[in-house]
Order: sequence, then C-alpha cells, then structure tokens
Amino acid sequence: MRLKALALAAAAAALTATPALAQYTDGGIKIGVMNDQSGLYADLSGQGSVWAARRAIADYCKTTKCHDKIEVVFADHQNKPDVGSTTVRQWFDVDNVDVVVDVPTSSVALAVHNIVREKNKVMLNSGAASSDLTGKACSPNTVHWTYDTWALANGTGNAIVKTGGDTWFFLTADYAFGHALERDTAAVVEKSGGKVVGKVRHPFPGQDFSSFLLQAQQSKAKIIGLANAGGDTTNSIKQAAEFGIVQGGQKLAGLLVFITDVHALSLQTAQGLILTEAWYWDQTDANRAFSADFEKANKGNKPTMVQAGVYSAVYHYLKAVHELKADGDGAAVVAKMKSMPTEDALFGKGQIRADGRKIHDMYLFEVKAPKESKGAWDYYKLRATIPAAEAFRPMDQGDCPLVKK
Amino acid sequence: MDKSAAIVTESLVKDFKGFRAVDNVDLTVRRGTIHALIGPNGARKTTCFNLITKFLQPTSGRIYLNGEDITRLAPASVARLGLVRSFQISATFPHLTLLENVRIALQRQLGTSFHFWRSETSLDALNARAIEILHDVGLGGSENLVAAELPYGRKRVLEIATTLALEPEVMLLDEPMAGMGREDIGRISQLIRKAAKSRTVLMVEHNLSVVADLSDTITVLARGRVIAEGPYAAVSQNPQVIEAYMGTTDTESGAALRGAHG
Amino acid sequence: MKNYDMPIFAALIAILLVAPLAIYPVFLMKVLCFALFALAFNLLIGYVGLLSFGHAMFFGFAAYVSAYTVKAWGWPTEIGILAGTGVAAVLGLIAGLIAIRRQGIYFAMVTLALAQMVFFFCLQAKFTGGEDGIQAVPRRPVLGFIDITSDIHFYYLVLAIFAAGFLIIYRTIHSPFGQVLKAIRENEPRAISLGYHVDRYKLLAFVLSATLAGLAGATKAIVFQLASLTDVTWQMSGEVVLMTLVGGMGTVFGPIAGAAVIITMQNYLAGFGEWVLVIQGVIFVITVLLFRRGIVGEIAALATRLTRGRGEAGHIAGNPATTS
Amino acid sequence: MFELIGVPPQALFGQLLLGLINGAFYALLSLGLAVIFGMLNVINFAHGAQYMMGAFGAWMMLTYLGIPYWGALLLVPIVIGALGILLERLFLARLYHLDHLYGLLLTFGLALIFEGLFRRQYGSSGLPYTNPIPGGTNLGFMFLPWYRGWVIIVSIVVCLATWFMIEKTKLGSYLRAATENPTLVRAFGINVPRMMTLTYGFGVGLAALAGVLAAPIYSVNPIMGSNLIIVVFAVVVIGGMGSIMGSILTGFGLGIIEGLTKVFYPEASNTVIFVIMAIVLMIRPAGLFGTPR
Repeated sequence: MRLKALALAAAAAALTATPALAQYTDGGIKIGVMNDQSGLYADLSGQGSVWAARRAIADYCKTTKCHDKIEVVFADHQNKPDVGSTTVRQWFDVDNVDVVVDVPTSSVALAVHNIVREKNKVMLNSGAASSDLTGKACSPNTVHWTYDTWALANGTGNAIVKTGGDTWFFLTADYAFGHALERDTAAVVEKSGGKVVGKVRHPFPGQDFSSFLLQAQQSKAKIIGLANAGGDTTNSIKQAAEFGIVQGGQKLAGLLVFITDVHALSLQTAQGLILTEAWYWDQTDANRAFSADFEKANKGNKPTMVQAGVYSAVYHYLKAVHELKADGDGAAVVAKMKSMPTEDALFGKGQIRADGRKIHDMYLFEVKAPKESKGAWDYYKLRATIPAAEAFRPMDQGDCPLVKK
Repeated sequence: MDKSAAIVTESLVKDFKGFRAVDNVDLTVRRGTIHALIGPNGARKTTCFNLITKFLQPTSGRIYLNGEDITRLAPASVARLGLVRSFQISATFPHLTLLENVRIALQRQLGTSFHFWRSETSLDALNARAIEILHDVGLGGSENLVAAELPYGRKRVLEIATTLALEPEVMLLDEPMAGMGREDIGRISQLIRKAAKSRTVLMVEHNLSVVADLSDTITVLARGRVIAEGPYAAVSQNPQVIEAYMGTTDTESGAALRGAHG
Repeated sequence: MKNYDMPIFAALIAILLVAPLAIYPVFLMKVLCFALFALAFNLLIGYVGLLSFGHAMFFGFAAYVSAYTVKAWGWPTEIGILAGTGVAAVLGLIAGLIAIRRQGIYFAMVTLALAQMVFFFCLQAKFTGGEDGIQAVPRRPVLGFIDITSDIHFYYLVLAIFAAGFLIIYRTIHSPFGQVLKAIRENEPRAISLGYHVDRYKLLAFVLSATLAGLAGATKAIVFQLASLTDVTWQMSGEVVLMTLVGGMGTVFGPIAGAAVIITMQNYLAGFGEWVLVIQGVIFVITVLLFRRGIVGEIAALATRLTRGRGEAGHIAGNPATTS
Repeated sequence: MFELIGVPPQALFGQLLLGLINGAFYALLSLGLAVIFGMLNVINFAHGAQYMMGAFGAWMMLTYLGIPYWGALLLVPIVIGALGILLERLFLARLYHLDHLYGLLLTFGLALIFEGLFRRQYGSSGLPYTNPIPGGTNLGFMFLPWYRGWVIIVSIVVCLATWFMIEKTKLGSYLRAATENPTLVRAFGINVPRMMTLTYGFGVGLAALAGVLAAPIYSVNPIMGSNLIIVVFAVVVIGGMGSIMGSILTGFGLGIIEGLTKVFYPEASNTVIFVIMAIVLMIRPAGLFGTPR
C-alpha cells in the first residue's frame, strides 16, 4: 500500500516536473519558414517573411531572456502542394523543425496543415487565404494569423455596400478558390442590402480580360468585384484602366490584392481600387519603423500584411514556448498560444480563438490617385475600419469540429 | 488485265503540288521473270517503286498484285502479301547483329511480335534458319557482327538476305548495284539470279550491263512516262531511248548504254 | 556481348533494401516513383525514338484517379493504384491513336497539346479539387494486412512496385516485341517493307509507357497522400525529359540515375529559390551540348572504350536521337 | 432589338474585335515560330521567354535609359534579335547535324534559364508600364482603346510584310529553297549557315516585338511568356507547322473563336483552342495549312 502511494507520488512528481525542465527538442527551437521564394507570391511572402521571422526573434530576445538556440530555416514550396508536403515531412522527420510559418497558397497550406497535425507540430499560417483552415478543416495544431477569404469578402463586400456600392458584377477565376471568394462576397453583399447583377467566370490563369471587362461594363454595375488572385488580378486591373472602366464611373474591388500588386501596377493604373488588408505600413509609428528596416533588407520593398503577420505570429509563438519551456508537443503549444492574449508592436493586442483564428481589426482601403500620393509606397487611404469582433467569421458558422456548439 | 502477271499497274498517276511526277504508267511484270526499270536521272523510277509498294499513295490509277487490287492497302500489308522491296541506300538495322537483322524478317511468321511479355530467347528457335540464309548469301560465320561494321557491299548482301528470309513472291530491288565495286557486282548479280529462280524480280538499275545481263524484260521510263518496253536488244536500239539518254547530262548512263550495246 | 544488366539490377535492389538505414525513406520513395516514371518515358524515347512532351498527363491523371478512388470511394489502396494505372492505359490508347500518326517534333507538339487538354480538364473537373488537389489520401493497409502508415513499411512496398515496373520494362525491351521496336527505331521504312504495321507497334509501346507512367503517378499519390495539378503541368513533362536526358536516353539504368540526380538536386537547392530553375536550365543546355549520352551512357561508353580500346563507342548506349 | 442567343449584336461586334486583337498576338508569335521552324527545323521553346524579354526590354529601356515606348518598339526587337543570333551561333548551330529534337530540348533549357534569371532579378509580381496612347474612342458598340487599335495595325502590317518577304521576294525564295535542299542552295554560292542565323534572329525579334506590344496592356512579369507559349504552340500545330500564311490566319482566326467562346461559354475559353486542335489533328494530321509528312 505504501509502496503504491510512493509510486503514485513519484509519477505525479515526474509529470509535473517534466514541463518545469526546459524540454526543447534537439536542444533548441527551430522555425521553418515555408513559402514561395521564386514564383507569383515571392514578393508578398518570400525572403521578406524570413526576415520578419528573424526580426521577431531578435525583438523578443531583446526584452526577454530567451532560449539561446533559436534557428530559422526556410524553403521554397514553389506553390506546389507536393513540394510543400515533401519538404515539411523532411523538416519534421529529419531536420527537427518545430514550427512551420507563413505557407501562402491555400493548396500547399492545406497539405502542410494535414502533416503538421499528423506529426503534432505547429503551423502559424500567415500567407494562405482559405478560411477552411479554421473552418471544417481546423486543427489543434494550426493558428491562422493574418487574414482569410471570409474576412476579405466580409470587409470588402460589407463596407462597400454601406458606402453606396450596392450593385455588383463579379469577375471570377474559374477554380475552387475564385468560386469561394465570389460566393462569400456575394452572400455578404446581398445580406447588406446590395445586389449582384451578373458574373463571368474566366479561365485560370487568364491573359486577356478585356472581353470580360466589356461584359462587366455593359452590366452597368457600380462595383466590379475581382474574385481572382495574383497575375489575373493585376492583368484585370491594368486592362480595366485601359478600357476606361474607372473613369466611366465604375469601381473595382479587389478581393485578394496585396500592396505589392498595387506597387506592380503603379498608382496611375490602380487608382480607385478598393481592397481589404489586415495591416498597412503607414498606419503607426511602430509600423513605419519596422518597415524602414524591412525596406533596407528587402530590395527597397515595404512589408506586406503577410510578412507583418509572420513577425507577429512568431513573436507570440516564442512567448508561448518560453512560458511552457517546451516545444515538443505542438498541440500543447498551440493551446498555450490560445490561452494567452497576443500583443506585439505591429498588430497590438488581440487573441486567438478556439478554432485557431487570430482576431484583430481589418481595414478597408482605397488606392490613392497619383496626385494624392506623397511619396514612394504611399498608396492607401483608409475608408473604414472593421472592428475585430466583426472582421472574422463567427466561430459557430465555421463548422470547426474543435468548437463545441 | 493479264491474270498471269505478278504486278500490273493501270494508268498510274502521281501528282506533287500541281506537277505530274508519274504520268499514266502501265506496267506489266510477268510472273517468274526479272524485269528491269531503267531510265535517265529524273525518270521517276523510284517514285514508281514507292507507288507500287504503297510507300506513296497514287493520285489515280490501279495496282494489282497477282490479280488482286492493292491500290488502297497500307505498305506493310502489301509486304505481307509477298511484295517486298529494298531501298536505294542500303537498308539494314545498323545496330543489330547480322543474325538479328535476318531474324526480324523471320520473326513475323511466329506471330509473337506483339508479345512484350515473352522473352526474346523464344526467338532463338529461328537462329538455325537465319544462319542458313546468311550462309547461302555468303555471310556465313559473321552472324554476330553488328551490321554497321560491314563494308557497304556486304550490307547490300545482308539486305537481300533479309528480304529473302521473307520468301517473297515478288522482290523489288531499288538500285541493288549502286555504289558497288566490280567484285561485289558480280556477287550480287549471282545472288539475284539465284533468288529469281523461284520468284519474280522487278529492279531499278543504272548499271546497264547488269541490266542487259540479268533481265528478261526492260521498261524504259523518262519524265514519268513509259517510252519503251521489251527485251534489252530491242530497247537499246530504240531511238527514243537513245535520245532520252543522250539528251541528258547523264554521261555515265549514256556511256554505259553505248558500252553495253557495243 | 555479355550482358551485365541483371547483376547490376540485383546490386541496385540490394543497395535500395538497406538504403533507408541511411537515407530518409520518404525521399527514397519520391526518387523511386520518379525513376519509374522516367523509365516508362524512356521506353518511348529510348527504344522507339518518340519524344513525348506530354507524359505528365498519364502520371498526373493516374495520381488523381488513385487518390480519388481511395479517398472518396474508400477503395483499397492496391485497387486504387490499379485503377489509376488502368485509366492511364486507356488515356494512353486515346492519346496514342491521335499522336502516333506523327513523328519527331510533330509528335512532341501533339503530345504536349493533348497533355494541356488534360490539364485544363483536371483544373475544371469537380473531382480533382481544383487548386487544392485531393489532399489527405488515407494510407489503408495493402491487401488488408500490410500496414503502410509507417513510412518504412510503405517504402518496401514502393520498392517492390518499382522493381516490378523495371522488370516489365526490361522484359518488354528484350522480347520479340522489343526486337521489332528496335528495328523500327533503327530503320522504320525497312521495318514497313518487311511487313510490320509500325504504327500498331508504336501504339502498343505508347500504351505500355503511359500505363507504367500511370503506375508511378498512382503510387506517388498514395505516398504523398496527395494528387495535385503540379503533376499534370507541362513543366512536369519537361522534368521527366530532363531526368531521362541527364541519366541517358536509351540506356537501361539511365532514367534511374537521372531521377536520383534531379530529385536530390531539387531537394538540396530548395532553399535557393529561383536558382533551381536556372540550374535546371543550365543542366539541360550542357547535357544537350556536351553529354548527350547522359550519365549512364557516358559511363557505358567509357567502359566500352576501356575494354575495347578503340572505336566509336557511341552506338553502345543505343542513343537513337544521335542519328538524324 | 433582336438578340443573338441572348447576346445583343453590338456586344458581339465588340467581342469579335477584341478576339481579333488577341489574335494579333497569337499571329505575331506563331509567325515567329513558323519562320524559325520552317528554316531551322527547330521548335523554339524559348519563344515565350523571348517574348517576355521583349516586354522587360521595353521596361528596362524606359527605366534605366529613359527611352520611351516608341524607341523601344524599334530597339528592343533588334537587341533581343541580336541576342537570338548569339544564341544560334553559340548553341543551336552545333545541333543541326543531330535529330531536331535536340533543338527543342536546348531551347527548353534556355527558356528555363531566362525565366529563372528574370525571376531572380525582378520577382514575380510584375512591373508597371504606362500605356503610351491612353484613351480611346467609342465605336458605338464598344469602347476601343487607341492602343488596341495600334496593336492590330502593327501586327497585320508586320505579318503581311513577313509573308510577302518570304513568299514573294528573291531572298524569300532562297530561304524556302534552302529549307528544301541546303546543299543545292549552297552550291549557288549562298551562305546557308548565315541565312539560318539571321532567320533565327528575325524570329526572335518578332517575339520581342510582340513582347513590347504587350507591355502596356499585360502584366510585365517573368512568367508571362510561359503562360502564353503553350497556346501559341497549339496555334502553330493547328495552322500546320512551318506554314507562314497558315500561322497568321490561324492566329487571327483562333483569336476570334476564343473571343466568341468568352461570350457564350467563358469557362471554356482557355480550352477551346486545344479542343479545336484535337479535332483538326484527327481530320488533318498535318494541320490546316501544312503539307503532310
């Protein structure tokens, strides 16, 4: 009897003692930044995200005594799910990576997301858009940080209708992602009292959009919603300018447009475009300071919301891991992250919901006309702030199995 | 139409992009004979060959093999009916051994040519016959050499051996003596004569002494038309033929014609 | 001439049996799948002299079929792989009937365009999951008792599939049918004149090649639990050409060496981003200009030179494309 | 007002015109491919990359040298064409004695190198290029930007001039003869290798010209060529490889067909060209204007 009690006590001690000792796998924390280093999304994630992750470590370790071995590795997933999944398996099985960060392109993100869960590691997603990551595919190992399709659709759809843009025509990329963006936005538009007067599904990837733009023009809709991404979006905006769509009184609403796209288009072409972002470099002093350093290290570019999100996510991750003093159990780390409020220089205060969704304000911007711009990268004027509570899909509508109804 | 003939062509015509290459050629090759097709350069002899063997599709006209209409058949089907040709330049399978070259021809009879799951050792049953054929043409003992290593004359011999392996009823030889030395010419002449004992031969040949020596009947083509036909002695006297040959710069043939004549 | 192919193959399998001790098995599985893909491709370019620039359609489409049947319909793994392989065979027959009538560059262009049609079909069809592909394909026990959730178990199964694929190809090359293929490659008009309907032989070779490419793709889909658009893009077709070219077209082991080299390179250069593309391009150019026989072809040529001490060794590799 | 299958006729005119403009790009690019293929028997897989370099060339001239669009229109094709000449001399010329497939493989490798280098240097989001002729005119049935009108004029003029040069002039007859029988033409005292070099340079120059034309209306990015080249390959296959007039007519024709598809069944507008290709190949394996071989 006494023996048994002793054994129990020992076991209990061992259990409680384990987290007390620093239990870092492989003697340190290894952060893997995986994104597009060479393709369409290289500018909005790419090396900039790697820089942001390193910067987060430096900033965190400035204020707190942190573990002395924190390493950043990175890989190019080339926007191919199979490349991403191979790399991430090897990271976990061979290279002892503890957390995967960024992962733009929804198809790759979903593939990585599944493996992260299988191997009980952590994914901090900043770059991918799919709201499924915290919806029906949600996982106890994933945090979705910066934005998602629902937030973009809601921000752009809702706020535009409220400011008078109540008739819509959609230019939709004909694949799952485009359909989802169109469906979500159309729902928001109709809920806010607007009307969808037409839509056209263009092949993906497209080159010439003039024909579709002409159809949009003839629809007389006030707003032309661009439910596409990347090169398709920039090409449609460029050709819309050529065909005098904006001068003709119609407005373009980009449902997935980043500041790097606006930069690529120039203000002359992109002026008047309305879009939703989670973060803009010229909003606060902290943002501007961060961006100034970023610019020096990254070919003169300003950071995108994706790169800022990587900074913020890594910062919070380090906080949670140091609190736990362990990084081996991915689900436990994520649970810890959810239990702590988030706070950092770029995204301010916020929180992570049970479904893995990080919550913060979103912003509706309009692209300035060239004469309004005061200098390089001065591209946006704020049209509306969407408060955190309304910016993201309510948890009970996401069908996430982690959320008890 | 002559039913006893091996090959008959009726008003054979071939047009290329608006110009008439072969113009109403009527040809009858009697069974069991050696028939030569001659003519100066540009007479379209090879074009006729290609038409008869169906490597080219005639624009109009008919072709019969043993009285059977083969105008619409694929070239491989024509070969399967026993009409096998050779080519102007030597046509061996250069990186296969002599044995394999001949065996390719024999292999078809086995009916296993589509059997990708069967080992190639199943073809060894044909080796004895292949070696025998090689021996008959004077290539015995070198069956394991690669065809590319043979001198030119021997390649032509190998080609004839491969053709003979099919036991064709009709052989079409396209310039079998082209580029041959004197010694090889003699050997191949003998070979053709031997082969022709049990079959029909139609050949295109520039070397008129060979033609004179071997052939039973000669058809002379010029610019895609038949200008004369008959035994050598008659044809070589034909003024039209002499003019056709003399009228060209083809001095070699011209000289050959005179030489054979005199 | 003495043939060392089988002893080399046995040694290769022996090495592969112990390889997981030193090398990450998932990486090895990837190499094996692509090696099989390249071997299938090589059957066509190396032994029939036909350059297909659209082989990704068989590889990628088979991957979709096996992933879908296993995931959505709950088919057993082995049946899913067979289904993918079978569909690739049918696709091969259709594509072959259209493409086989052309030769050389024309054939390459036609296969490229056909593959592009398959790509657009996969992009639009509902069952392929569009951009996301078919994800999280379950790894169910094979034949009901071989557990493949463990990478190492699955590795040996993939090795078995690879070995079977290799042996099928090897036997095809060394069969009565293979003899006719060689004859067609060496001298097509002559093969016709000997009574062979060469188009039918080419078609069968095309279908066989497509089927085995499909087997590789179907297996890959289960290995990575994923089938995606990447596998049906024309860039994938280009990649298999690169592997075969680098390894040695028309050599028995060349495609395996080429696949190993290219996959390893992609793996280690992954951190270099856009340089991967440049380096692949440079390899293409250098191989085409200087080492047309490829790795294995050059080694074979060297060996021949050493043993024979004379002569042009280029024929040994049997590279058909060097003779125009 | 009557409608045609639910589409007002004015809209249809507009779409036809837009299709024709897109066809102008197809025609220019496939013409370059056809010229190169006809003379060198090489499928120039780098054509898309060279088109991309044309667009980048225009951007570089403007950004680094201050040369405006009109200068670039003339200079870029010359510069890129000269680069083509260099490539031909350094690499392609070494492969003529081999199977033509090696030319395809080599140019494929070159395409990868160019695309990779430009991605390395300029990223992939694309670069801005201002429309040199902004504005347009209302045709009643549609708004036609001046620039699109300019594109179609340039394309038609260049296509016809090329066709005229190859089919109707002495130089062209040498070119065609050299394709048929290089030895014979060499015997006439004509430098065949130089002719091949210049032909390649010319074809590449055409691709670069199309690139400059595209810069103001399409996104200037390193992958713009690889997206387009496969479609252009299909155009060339349908037209019949090596046929000059075939590639021009098919280019414009397919542009129009694609334009119509965008109205009636937009989802299929990328696929329609490949469907047409499959049908054409089944009926005429050599393409619409090709000679069987």
